[in-house]
Amino acid sequence: MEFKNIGYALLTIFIVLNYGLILQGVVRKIGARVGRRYGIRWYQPYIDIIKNYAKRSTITHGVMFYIAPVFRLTGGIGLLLFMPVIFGSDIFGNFSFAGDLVLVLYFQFFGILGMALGAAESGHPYSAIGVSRGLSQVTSFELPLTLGVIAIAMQYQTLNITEIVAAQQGGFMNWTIITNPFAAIAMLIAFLGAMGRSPFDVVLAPQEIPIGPPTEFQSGLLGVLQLNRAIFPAAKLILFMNLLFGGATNWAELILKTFLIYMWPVFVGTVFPRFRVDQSVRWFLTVPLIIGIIAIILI
Amino acid sequence: MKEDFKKRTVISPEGKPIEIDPLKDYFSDAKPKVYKPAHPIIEKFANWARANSLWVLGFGTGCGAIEMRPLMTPRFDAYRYGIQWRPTPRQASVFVVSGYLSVKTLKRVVRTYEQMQNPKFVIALGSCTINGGMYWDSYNTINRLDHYMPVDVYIAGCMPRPESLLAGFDKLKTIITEGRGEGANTYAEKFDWYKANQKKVIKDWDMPDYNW
Amino acid sequence: MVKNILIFIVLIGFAVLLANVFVGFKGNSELNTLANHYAVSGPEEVGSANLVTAVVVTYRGLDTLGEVTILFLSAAIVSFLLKIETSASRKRKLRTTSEILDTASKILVPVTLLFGIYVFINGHLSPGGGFQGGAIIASGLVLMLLSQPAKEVSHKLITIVESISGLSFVLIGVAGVIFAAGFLDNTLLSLGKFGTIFSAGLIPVIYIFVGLKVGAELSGIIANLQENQNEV
Amino acid sequence: MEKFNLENISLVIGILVILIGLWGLLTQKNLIKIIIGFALFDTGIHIVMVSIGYIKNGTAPILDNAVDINNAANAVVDPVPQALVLTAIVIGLGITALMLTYVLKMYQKRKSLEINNYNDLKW
Amino acid sequence: MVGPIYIIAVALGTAFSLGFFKKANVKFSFAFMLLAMTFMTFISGQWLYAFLTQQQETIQIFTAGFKPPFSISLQMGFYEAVFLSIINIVGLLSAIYMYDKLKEKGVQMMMVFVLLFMGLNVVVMTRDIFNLFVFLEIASIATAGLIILDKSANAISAGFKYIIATAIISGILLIGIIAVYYYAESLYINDIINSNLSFIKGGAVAVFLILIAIVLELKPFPANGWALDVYEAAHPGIGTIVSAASASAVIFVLTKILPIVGESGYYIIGIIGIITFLGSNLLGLKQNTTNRLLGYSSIGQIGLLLTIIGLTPYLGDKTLFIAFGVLISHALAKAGLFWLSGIINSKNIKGWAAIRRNPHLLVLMGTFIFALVGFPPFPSFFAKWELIMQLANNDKIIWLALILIGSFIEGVYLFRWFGYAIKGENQDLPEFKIQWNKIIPVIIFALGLYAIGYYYSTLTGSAASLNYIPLLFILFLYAIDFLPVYIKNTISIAGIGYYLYTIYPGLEEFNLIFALIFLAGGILTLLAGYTYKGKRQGFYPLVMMMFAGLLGLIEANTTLEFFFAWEIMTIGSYFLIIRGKKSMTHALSYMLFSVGGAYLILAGFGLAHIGQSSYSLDILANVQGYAPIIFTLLAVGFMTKTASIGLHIWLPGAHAEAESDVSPMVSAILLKAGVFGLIVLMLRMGAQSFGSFDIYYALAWIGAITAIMGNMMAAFQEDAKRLLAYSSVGFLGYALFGLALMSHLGWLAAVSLSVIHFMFKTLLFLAIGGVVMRVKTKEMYKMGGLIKKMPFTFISVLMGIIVISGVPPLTGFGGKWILYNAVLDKGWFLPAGAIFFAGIIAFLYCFRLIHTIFLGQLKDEHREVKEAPFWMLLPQYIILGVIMIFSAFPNSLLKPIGEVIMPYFSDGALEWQGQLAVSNFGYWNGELIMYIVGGIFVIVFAWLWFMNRNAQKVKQFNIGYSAERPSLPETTHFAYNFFAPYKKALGFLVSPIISDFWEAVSEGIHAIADKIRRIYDGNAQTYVLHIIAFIVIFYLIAFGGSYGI
Repeated sequence: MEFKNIGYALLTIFIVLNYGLILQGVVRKIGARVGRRYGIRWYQPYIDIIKNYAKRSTITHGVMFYIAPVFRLTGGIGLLLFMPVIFGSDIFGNFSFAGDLVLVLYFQFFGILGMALGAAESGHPYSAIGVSRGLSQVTSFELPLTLGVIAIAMQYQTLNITEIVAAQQGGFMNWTIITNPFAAIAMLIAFLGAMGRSPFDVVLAPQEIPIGPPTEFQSGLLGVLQLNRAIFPAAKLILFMNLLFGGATNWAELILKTFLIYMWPVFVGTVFPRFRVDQSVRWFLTVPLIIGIIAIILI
Repeated sequence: MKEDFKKRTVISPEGKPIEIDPLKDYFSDAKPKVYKPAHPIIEKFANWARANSLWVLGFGTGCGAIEMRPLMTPRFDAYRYGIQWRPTPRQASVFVVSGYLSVKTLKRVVRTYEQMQNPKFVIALGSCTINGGMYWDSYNTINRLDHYMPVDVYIAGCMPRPESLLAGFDKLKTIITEGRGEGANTYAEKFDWYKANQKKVIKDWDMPDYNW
Repeated sequence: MVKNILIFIVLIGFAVLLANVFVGFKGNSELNTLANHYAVSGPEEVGSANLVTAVVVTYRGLDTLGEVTILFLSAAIVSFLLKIETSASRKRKLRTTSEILDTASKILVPVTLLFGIYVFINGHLSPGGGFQGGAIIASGLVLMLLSQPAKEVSHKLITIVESISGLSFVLIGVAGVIFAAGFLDNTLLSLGKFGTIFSAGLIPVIYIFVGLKVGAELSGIIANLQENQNEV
Repeated sequence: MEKFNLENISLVIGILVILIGLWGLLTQKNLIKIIIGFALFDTGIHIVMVSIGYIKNGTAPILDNAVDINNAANAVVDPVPQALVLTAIVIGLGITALMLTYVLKMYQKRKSLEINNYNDLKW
Repeated sequence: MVGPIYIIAVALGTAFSLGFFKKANVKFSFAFMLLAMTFMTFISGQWLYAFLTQQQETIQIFTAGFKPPFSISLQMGFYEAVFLSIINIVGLLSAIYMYDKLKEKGVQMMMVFVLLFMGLNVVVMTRDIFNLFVFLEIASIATAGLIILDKSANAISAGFKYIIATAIISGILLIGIIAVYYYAESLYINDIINSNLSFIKGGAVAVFLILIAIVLELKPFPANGWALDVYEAAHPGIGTIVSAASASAVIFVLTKILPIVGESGYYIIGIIGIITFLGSNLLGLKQNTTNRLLGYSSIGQIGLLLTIIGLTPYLGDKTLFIAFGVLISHALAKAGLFWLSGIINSKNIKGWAAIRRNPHLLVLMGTFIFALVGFPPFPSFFAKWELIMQLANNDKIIWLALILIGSFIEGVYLFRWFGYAIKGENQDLPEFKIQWNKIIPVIIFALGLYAIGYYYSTLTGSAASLNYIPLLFILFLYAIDFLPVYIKNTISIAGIGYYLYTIYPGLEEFNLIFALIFLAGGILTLLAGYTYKGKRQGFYPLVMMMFAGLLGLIEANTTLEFFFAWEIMTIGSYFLIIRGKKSMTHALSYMLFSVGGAYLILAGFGLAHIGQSSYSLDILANVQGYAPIIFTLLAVGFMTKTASIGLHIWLPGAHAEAESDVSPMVSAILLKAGVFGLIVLMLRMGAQSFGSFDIYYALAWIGAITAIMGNMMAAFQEDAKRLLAYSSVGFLGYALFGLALMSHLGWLAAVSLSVIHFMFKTLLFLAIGGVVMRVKTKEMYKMGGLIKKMPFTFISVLMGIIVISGVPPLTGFGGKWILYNAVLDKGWFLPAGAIFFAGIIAFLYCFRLIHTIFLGQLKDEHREVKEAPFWMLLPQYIILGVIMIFSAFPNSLLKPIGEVIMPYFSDGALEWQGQLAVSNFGYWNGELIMYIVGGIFVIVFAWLWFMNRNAQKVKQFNIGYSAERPSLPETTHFAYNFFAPYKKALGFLVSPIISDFWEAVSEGIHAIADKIRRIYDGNAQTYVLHIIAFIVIFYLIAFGGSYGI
């Protein structure tokens, strides 16, 4: 590892952060347009973040409350940095030499755990309820995801993401989604859960448990969480792109592909109403699980 | 006072009695602070952001609340102005008090207001918040909201239409952009006065002076 | 009823078993080697005209010691169990005896006792022996108690007779180990002339003690049982 | 008929007495009758023992005038079972005495001779 | 030397003379009697000594100066001397024990007492069958007399039943004798043997009658109702005599008689024995009456002895060793227990809780119970071991199984009883006082058990190398138990440390790894012991016993050493577990699973020994046949300790109820013994399958399901320690899975996970133990917000759960990563999916643990709670330091482990480039990850801190609560039933099917036992009927109607 890698990493973070924020705005805009509204401005997320940082006062419930956003953002950034973002690029390969797919899968939990701890520290019962729901849901969609990952790793005989991407080069017929459709479907369904959009958004459930885990977060703390909300989904999109859709050799391809992938949860979310936790848990452990098992059997 | 907030004695695991004064032990009783605006250039930029990102906490106790919902619909679509709804006072910056306030509700309104972070803005919706409206002589409602907390924008009417609401938000934006939205600081500066007013009407005062 | 049928079936099975035990029994036409030895060498070795006595007292003397012990045990247990704890305030309702019984017993009891003594003294010559004699003595006591139910039997006397005779038996046995060929060896005393009263070595001595002991033990048992009779 | 020898008849009688004794012991409910059953059982065994030792045309194993001392081996019955039976009888006597004593004591405690009244200890 | 005949003379003389003292001083009479008993003991002891040291020849004693068969003869040989010694010592000590009773009841009973022992002595010595009958009668009648010692109504009716039954039995014996006399023409046993009666028509049946009568004297099931009544009603001292002395004598008689019967006799005895053993122990299950329970156990033990005698043809020259080991353990232990029951004076076993008032009595009781069940270091252990080995060697698998089942059932009720004694809750406990004359015999027998046990271990060739140093250390700790805790703790730590230091150079490979886990772990957890004040009576010997066992496992080279250590460990851990609160039932189920598991191991070792001359553990590597069965038996046996699914139900309660510093010992350290066992097993036996069915695949699934179920159960617990306990269940599932993979990476994962699990589970249990110590509750929902009160503990727990959940950058991730790679290597994907599912479920309980205890709302009563004591924190932070090192430099942990595994599995080994590990599939650089994550974390944190340095600290109710505010922390802390929706969705998976299953099994067996024991209806006639029927049935079995009329 050389120090220039740090610089490259900062560059990646910067690009992905902006991309994530814009993506957020654009997607919400699209959602509004579908609902025949004009919708927010595409740069609204920027304003929101600035506004939150511009808050003058902050309260804190304790050390963990304070550290939670740090955990969360570290988790998001780490996830991003442990993946090769652009295939074949030294600059945007980031720290993917530190670990493989397993690291990436497990590093997702870093942020989740930290956030959960902070939310709990706030002492707000609704935060805790949100965490309970969130963790329950995470456990259930991880199973098809894991099965899909195993299937893919076996398909390519490696856990190295770069190599997985490399194996998919040369046209869309080499993409995993074509070559290993069951694994891909299982993972894509799990992806719905991972993105936390409707119908699997009971974790946040605005108004019911105000907004779940981050209920007590405000001002700068919320700003950090918002940064993560930009980076983390983008990172996940990149991961799925790398695993299922042949990765990206340049930023344009990356933006196009991830945008299209993002449409999948958006569409589903627009169409389906919310599941209760027990429903979603049961659902994840039936249909996607069976698909995942089929994927495994078909290896 | 609610039974739960009275002083009580519990026995610690070691068997020692512990005096609990819930109001002191469970609630912070720090006074609110006045926050100086930052350097004008930064402040100006910040105010622009604040004005364009109005996160609303709707306090729908009165009939006026019904007029807020249409703002989210395609017809009025308040989102395009950067207005969004937030379910928790911690994250909201605009407090919309809609309609008459009974004494009992006032207590909640004050508490909620105090839980919002500086800077924060208040929109009072409907005639009742201005002068009591049709409840002006009621034994149990307050007549003027701005005796109890600084109000940035009043929207008159009974009921005010969603359009008026939008106009009110627009007005608020202007106020913020011009740097006049210092209600939170005003509240802190004139804290004693506001508290005295509040305590005058709220007879069973059973909370700390400032609800963090 | 079902139980009785079950018992019946089991007993049938047991009968079959017993039948099979003796299925090989064909009767004896002559003595087996062991008995033959007793019959042939018994008179010389032991000097007792009564072969059964020879076997009982000498050849199988340890059995006899055991037998005496069993009676002793029974007597001890009976007396332990039936010990009257509160003798002072005890009331007994006893049947009165008839004149005939009373008179007859006065004559018969001494005769019976004497007969008993005769039987055990002559145990090596004629049918009978210590046990038989002892039993006869005890039956004399029964007769006496029948006629005089309220009579107190001296337990102390019984115990002393019992103990002394028992102890003597053991000592004689030990003497055999020390002075002769083994425990209860008969030849400690000379065998004497075959068929006379002072013959057969120790047998008459032992049988006297056995007789006394058995008599005492049985008397003790009887007395104990009788004393518990008609207790209020 | 070979089977109807004296010894065979007494053997069978002995066995029958054993069985009858057992039957009584097993079916009677009165404690005294049970003891009588046992006594029968015991007696049956004694009969069997004596029958076993019988020699055809033998006489009592006492070498008195009736038996020639030199021909004793051919004239007398087996003395061993007789000695054994003597011992067995005494033992039986001791046991019977004990049984009676126990029953007496049991009766004194509970005033009942019914065996079913003494089932306190079980399982 | 004094001739044996003087035994008779002295006894009789004494008995007859006692009559003189009737009215005299009773004390004098007693002294007289005691003198006689002493003399009898002296004679037998002197002969025994002569046989042992001077090569004394067996002698014959002729009575009346004639040689047998014409007269009665006695024999005095080595075995006679042994049995006489046992009988007379029991007699002497019984006399001392019953001093006050005998004194109170007067001289008659003293006579009876002496005569009883005279009878038993002659029974042993005599060689004449009729004489045998006479003296058996003496013994019976004397026993009948002693039964009524109390003159209570129950005793008398029991005595009556006893007389009737024995009279019938002796009548049958008499019929047999007379018939034998007819057929064999002699009463001398040697003559009878020579006449081969088995081949004579009728003779065989006659002999059978004798045999069955002798067997009936031993009270075989079910013809033994009378004996049970006696045990129940009679004075405990009588119970001792009947069960220890009389039974020994009759057993000896049986061995005398058996040659007459010939081969078929063994067969019948064996069948009767095993039926008795099983039946009697089964019925023992339902007993609550102390003496009756002891009675069932006595009969059961005699049944076992009968079985052993019956198996003589297969056991060969080992029979004696085995039978005597069982007999002496039974005699001493049963005598001791009967005597104890006389001291405690509680009819019901629940009343034995009173014994706790005197811990030394408890030690004695424990000694006897463990000796009965066959734990080391008692002779029964070695006997049972030898028995199983020989049976297996002769292919008597069914017998082996039945014996183990019977032993297990016996263990159930004995340990239930013991549990009541240690932990039973009973309000009105009987008072008791200890008299010197009652306690001394008990102590002598307990010491005797240890001494004979030691002697026995020297007789067992393969056990000669057993390491007794740790056991001596335990003894030493027991001796200094009166010292305060800090001294004992220091000594213990020093002891372990020193021992580790001495054995360290000799350790290698897995032994080294596990020695470090066991011993270093021991030191760490013992550090927490400094927290305790006062004496902590009995704690240290037990801890050391467990560690001694663990150590023994590591040092074991032979199967016997291994099993010995395994059992020692079980004893120690059992006591540690039962020390906890409300731990009675848990400790019992722990013990039962342990005993059951141990028997499986025993059976496995036994089968492995078929055709082997060596006892080395390496014989597992080349077993002759039965390989898959051996493997399964051993694996399941070890899995009872790793608490795999189905065998786990003992664990949660046991671990949760244990003391704060015991929980980590039993959870973090003890469970590894199972892993170690599995490693030892798998290394040697390699791949195993039933036909085409791969056992390892099944193991992998068991591991996976264990992991899922353990973790899910953990997520639904309300009790913090229970949660951790279930978490252990789950984690050991991973380890099992890893081992089952049988590949380099699989083992690397399993072993490293074991190490890691040891660390974080110690950490967590100590941390939670500290919390529980402070807040005095284990219910998590009653805590909350403790982070402010116990920040250091919080940090430990936080690190602990990060390790558990396997989140990078801490070392838990390493294990997960290796497991992934291992699975991909192996290709077992479905169980792998399950394993990873389990890993994710771990998040649920991890979060719950930290949230409900440390975060959320602080409770009123915990406002003044202090941080955990220093000595609790110290080991935690030591571990934390090690965890951080392993996290940053994973190769410091993984590389050595990998090298250990290398010789066995070399394919797919990791390749190390500095801290970068490369596998066939992927790579992982722990150090770099640590830096990257740390770097990002620090930067973000610094920035945030800069932004919000002036944040207002608020208190716990300052939350946005829909314009309201909370009023009580209890109602605001969301903790109870935390994962309610998850339970709603998947709760059906954790419905207690397994505990229901075991409960149903147990209840079913108890119900059967209850039904069967109704045959003992308390009626003497029924008992006689049983006897007759028993004879008839076994007659039919033995002869099958071959001689039908």
